[in-house]
Amino acid sequence: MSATQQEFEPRIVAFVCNWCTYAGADLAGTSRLKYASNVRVIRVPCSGRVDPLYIVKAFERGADAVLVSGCHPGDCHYAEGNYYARRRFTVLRDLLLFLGIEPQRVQFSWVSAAEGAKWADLINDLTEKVRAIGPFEGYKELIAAAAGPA
Amino acid sequence: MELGYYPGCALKAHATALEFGASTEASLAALGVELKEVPDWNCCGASAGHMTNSALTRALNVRNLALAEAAGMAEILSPCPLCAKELAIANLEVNEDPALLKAAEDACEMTYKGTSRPITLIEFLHNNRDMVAEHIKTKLPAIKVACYYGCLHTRPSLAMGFDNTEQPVTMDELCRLLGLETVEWSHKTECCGAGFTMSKPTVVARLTGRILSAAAAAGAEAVVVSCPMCHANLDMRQAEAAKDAAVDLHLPILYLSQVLGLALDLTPKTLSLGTHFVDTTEIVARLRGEPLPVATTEAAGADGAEQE
Amino acid sequence: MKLELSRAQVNSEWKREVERRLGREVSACYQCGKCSAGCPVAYEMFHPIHAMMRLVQLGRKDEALRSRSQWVCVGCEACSERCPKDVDPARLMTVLREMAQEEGCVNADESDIYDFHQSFLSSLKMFGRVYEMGLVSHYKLKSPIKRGPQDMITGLQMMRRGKPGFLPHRVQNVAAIRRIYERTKLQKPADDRDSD
Amino acid sequence: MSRIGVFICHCGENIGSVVDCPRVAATLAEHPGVAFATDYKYMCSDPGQNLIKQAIDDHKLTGVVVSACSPRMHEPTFRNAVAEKGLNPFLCEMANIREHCSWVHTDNEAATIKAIELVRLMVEKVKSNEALEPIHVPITKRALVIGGGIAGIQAALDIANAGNEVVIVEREPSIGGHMLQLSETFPTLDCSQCILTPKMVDIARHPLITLHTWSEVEKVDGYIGNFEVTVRKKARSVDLDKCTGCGACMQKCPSRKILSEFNAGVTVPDPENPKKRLGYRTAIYTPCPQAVPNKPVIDREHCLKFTKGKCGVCAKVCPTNAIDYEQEDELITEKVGAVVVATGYQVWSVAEAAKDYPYIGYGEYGYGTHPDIINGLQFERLLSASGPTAGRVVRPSDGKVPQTVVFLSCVGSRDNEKGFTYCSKICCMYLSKHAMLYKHKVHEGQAYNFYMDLRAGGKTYDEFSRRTIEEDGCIYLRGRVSRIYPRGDHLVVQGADTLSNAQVEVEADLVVLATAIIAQPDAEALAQKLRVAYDKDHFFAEAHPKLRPVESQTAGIFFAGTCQGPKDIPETVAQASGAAAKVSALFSADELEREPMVAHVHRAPPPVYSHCFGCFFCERVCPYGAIEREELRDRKGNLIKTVAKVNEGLCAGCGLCAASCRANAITLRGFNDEQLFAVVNAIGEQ
Repeated sequence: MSATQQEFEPRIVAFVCNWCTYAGADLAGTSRLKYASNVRVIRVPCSGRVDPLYIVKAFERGADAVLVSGCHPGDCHYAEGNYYARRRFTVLRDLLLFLGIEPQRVQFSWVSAAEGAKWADLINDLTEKVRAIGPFEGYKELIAAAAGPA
Repeated sequence: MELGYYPGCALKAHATALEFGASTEASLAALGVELKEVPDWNCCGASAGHMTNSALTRALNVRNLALAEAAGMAEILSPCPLCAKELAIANLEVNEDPALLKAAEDACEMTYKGTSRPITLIEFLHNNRDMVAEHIKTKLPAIKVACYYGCLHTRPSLAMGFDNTEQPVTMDELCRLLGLETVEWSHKTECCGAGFTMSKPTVVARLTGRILSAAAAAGAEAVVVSCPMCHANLDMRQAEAAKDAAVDLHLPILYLSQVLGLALDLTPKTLSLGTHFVDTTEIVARLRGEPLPVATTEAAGADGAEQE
Repeated sequence: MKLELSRAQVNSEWKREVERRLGREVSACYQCGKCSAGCPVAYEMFHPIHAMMRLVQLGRKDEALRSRSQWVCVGCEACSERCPKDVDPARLMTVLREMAQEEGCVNADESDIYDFHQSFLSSLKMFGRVYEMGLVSHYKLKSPIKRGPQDMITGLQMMRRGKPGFLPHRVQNVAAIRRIYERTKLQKPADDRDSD
Repeated sequence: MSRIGVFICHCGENIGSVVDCPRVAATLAEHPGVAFATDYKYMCSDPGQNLIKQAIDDHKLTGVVVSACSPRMHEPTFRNAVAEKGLNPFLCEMANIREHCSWVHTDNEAATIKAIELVRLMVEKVKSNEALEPIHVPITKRALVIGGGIAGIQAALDIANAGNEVVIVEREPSIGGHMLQLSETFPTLDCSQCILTPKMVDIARHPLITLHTWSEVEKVDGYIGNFEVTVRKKARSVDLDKCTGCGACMQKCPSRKILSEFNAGVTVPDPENPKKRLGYRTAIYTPCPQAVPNKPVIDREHCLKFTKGKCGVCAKVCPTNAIDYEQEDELITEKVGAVVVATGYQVWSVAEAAKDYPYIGYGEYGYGTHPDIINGLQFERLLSASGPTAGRVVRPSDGKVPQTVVFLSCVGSRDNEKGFTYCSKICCMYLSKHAMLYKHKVHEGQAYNFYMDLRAGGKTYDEFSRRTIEEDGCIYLRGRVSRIYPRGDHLVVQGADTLSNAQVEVEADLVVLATAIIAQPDAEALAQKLRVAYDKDHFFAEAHPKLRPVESQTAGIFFAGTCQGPKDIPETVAQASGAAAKVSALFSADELEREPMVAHVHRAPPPVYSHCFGCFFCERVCPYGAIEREELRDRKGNLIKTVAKVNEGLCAGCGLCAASCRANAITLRGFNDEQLFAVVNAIGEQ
């Protein structure tokens, strides 16, 4: 098991808001910070745009973890979007449990446009964390099924 | 009330600061505070330890803290701020860093949970100033004194965590509470040369010279201290200091515990006010509101003349 | 003075060791000199504190360890208290003092200070508490001609006042104290001067 | 069947050296729905763009994915490019394989695979992109300028001179700001008031400028082109129409011992009458004789009429009955199309306690309690002809002329422990000016300046500070000061000169602290009202540190001057003009084109009409009140149901509504469910 854990490269899907976290990730780039290549970023206008179903879908499609990241409280480009996002995900936790997805596979965080370093650390930490938890096997057969023409 | 007590070497009878020890114990007794000495305490290492081997110092002090903890003492009165500082720093370090705690525990063969805390005389009296106020028997006359804290009462602020680091006021407040008048002056927390009394007297003379002339310039008729080092340097080295600073100095150096004692009607003898280098007979007489005696003194550098 | 810098030196293992013991990166220091400005004994130093910090930044082990500065330091903590970058210069002094002893390069010009510390500690080691009479004699006997006459009068006057005491106070469990000494000895090269 | 074109950019070495671009192109060429895929060294260059245009023709592309740098960088570039070929710009998307890939990864294989997947995600998105038309909204050609300092004044004049209306809101009784308090200005030493007051008068006289002094912005609604601003006009207790500014009231006002904000709180003994001190103001006051408007306000905190209920002298002496004690605050609303924020700065105080911002203060400098330890602004007042001494340099304590003056740089600036990490930028220069002016006024005097680094970057700045040293003999000492304490009637300054490795002690008569330039204490609150970002020190954050220095992240809101960070006057004026130019450009069109990324509620022909069943949860979550109610009726006009409708003008496109709609009836254009699910689906493919 531990052997496979060594090779295991988690697939992490990140829904990030256009104004803070996406810009923060850009800053990490322009500052040439280095971090794990396991994350796939999906840009949305605001973390508040993220429908819980996207997250479930991501797991269904083989993600091992999902990250949702927006602006800091009070800094939301749309005033309060990130608050709604936050509330939504406190509710989502129960749903995840019900669906057999460990809640720690879903992380919510705040990264501002100025926090390139924080973004890099966030991705590294999350990657390590998920490596420790191991791959998400739950929906393997679903994935197999979906492997056909989707 | 009961209070853990770490006298430290300097205050133990027959040591340089015997006045400090005697007067502290006497006046606290008069305040109804029962001092419980930390069983079998050892020296804190003082400057020597601090200056040469921090691991040793840490272990020595953790031993004391552990002994106090075992004896159920949450607060340990350590009148000497040098001891207090060493205890406080050790406490801070081992509470922050488990590795350091482990090393110290192994070295002194004791375990320490980190529950006891050193407290200086100033801090203790200031925390209990209402109690002090109640016990005052005779308010002292409004004689101008300069409160000298020295470097260690407020530094390092992280460890001592008491009063304002740059502009301390607690000792002044206590002295005013006793009836004295305190002068605003510049050298409250300047260093006196501390541990260099023997090994680098020239430095001590230079630093104390500055401090004493500042106090004199501010119009102080005496300096109140709460530290054996400060006392040794300001009192014993006053002659050299005056020479170095090229000023005529004759400032009695009194311990806070001594002026407190006087306000509690304790006798100069109990407060061992007779063993200072700079003669104290006149200032003591004035403090007790007695007729001035004929200036009698054998102390070096002391020429009786009180006022400049 | 000319410093020939090398890559090896400015990134030396020694510099990292200093930083480890200091618990801070010395590059944080921007040499504002506020430490030296407030140092009560700066006038006694060839390298004031900020300069000592500078030597470490440049990895100048020898100059730093052999300097007098760390021994002249009174440990009043004013520098660290006011340091705008919290690089704790006072702590640096402690680190350099310990390293100097380990490496056996305590500056001989300040032997008075060093010997006094050592006499103090040996008295402590012997009794668990400091026996001032013993301490003073121990210190003076280390170089009787120079130190003997010092403070003769003061000494006499002290005795008249019953201080310092003639009889040592001792800790019951002196053995424990001795073992503390053994366990916290600075590991030092053979050529180092002994601590007692 | 969509025909997507994929274009992989090497960005020179930036991407090419880490990501195997040809391989990415080759792999994507095989991807279903991709009609053409290629790579090129610089896609953003002309040949690169032509490559894309050519491909659109040759391969009849229905969508384009450019995989290069961040869309925040070049999305507009490529969208315009495809638009030129008649392809709807919103059918072009970017995959970020530079900032998010090649620059942050070292393992070429992993980076290449990531790049392939990132591009694939965008391809899947573009497949379901829909052609969108930009939204057109009207523009109110009227600008609001918050703050009447030099930044606000410059911005207002530029905008007004371009022919558009301007509303200025200034919280003090007069415009002018800090610049009005300054004596001479570096590096040319022209008198600050002489160059500023004419501009202030222009403001007052300009037909297109409305001025609200003693007023503050209460609330900001709306969006670019269509803001609605609520302004609180604080009770002035003086009727501006009746008041002629004769000043009789100030002459007679009995409360004369109020520290003057204009004099930065500095007072000095009156040479005629040692018992009196100069520099105070009265309770009814104008900051200074050059005030605009030159009509007083009553400071109700100190006015006896309001504190004790008696007095009323000003009302008695006023020849035009302009005094009105009954006056109350008044809320007015102004419709504007753009906002320029020019709220300026404050100087930090080394005093011990402060609620508004966190700092410890400088105990070693006596917490600034000593009368002869003053800050830079106070020294300006002592130098200024309009100051309490009419320009004579004297000590606040005893009015004597200081023979030795010590200047300290970086008090609170560049001090992680007690102040702020940043450099206040102007101190080096103004201290060098102070030393020079002092020397010009006190020839026999000696100035010392403790500094850490002498920062004199700027046209003729270095020459200026050298003059202070070489011609006016100011002694510069490189080091911080550890302590200042009184000795006799002098101040002992204990510092260091790290250049000579020495401790230095100067016995000074006067000490001037260059305390940090800090953001206004209420900057955070204003930022919330305006929905603009601010940095850790509460200075407002520009949209891009290099390429969009005067714009905020919020469209239609611009910054000018020190509210965005410490600056000197030339920089402030330049930025103000820049902001004004942005506003004028915005106002040059009658309509505003906005990206059509807005929400949309489902509509369909009868019998469906709409999936929306009218729970109006969207209405609750929308931060912009963009959700309206629409009654759907059949042909006969019978009400079928009331459903949600989006006001595209107000909608900012956050998508909160879409994410919270229970019926999936509302969606966000450009980021609709279909697109995002397509992207998430693509995650699976390896």
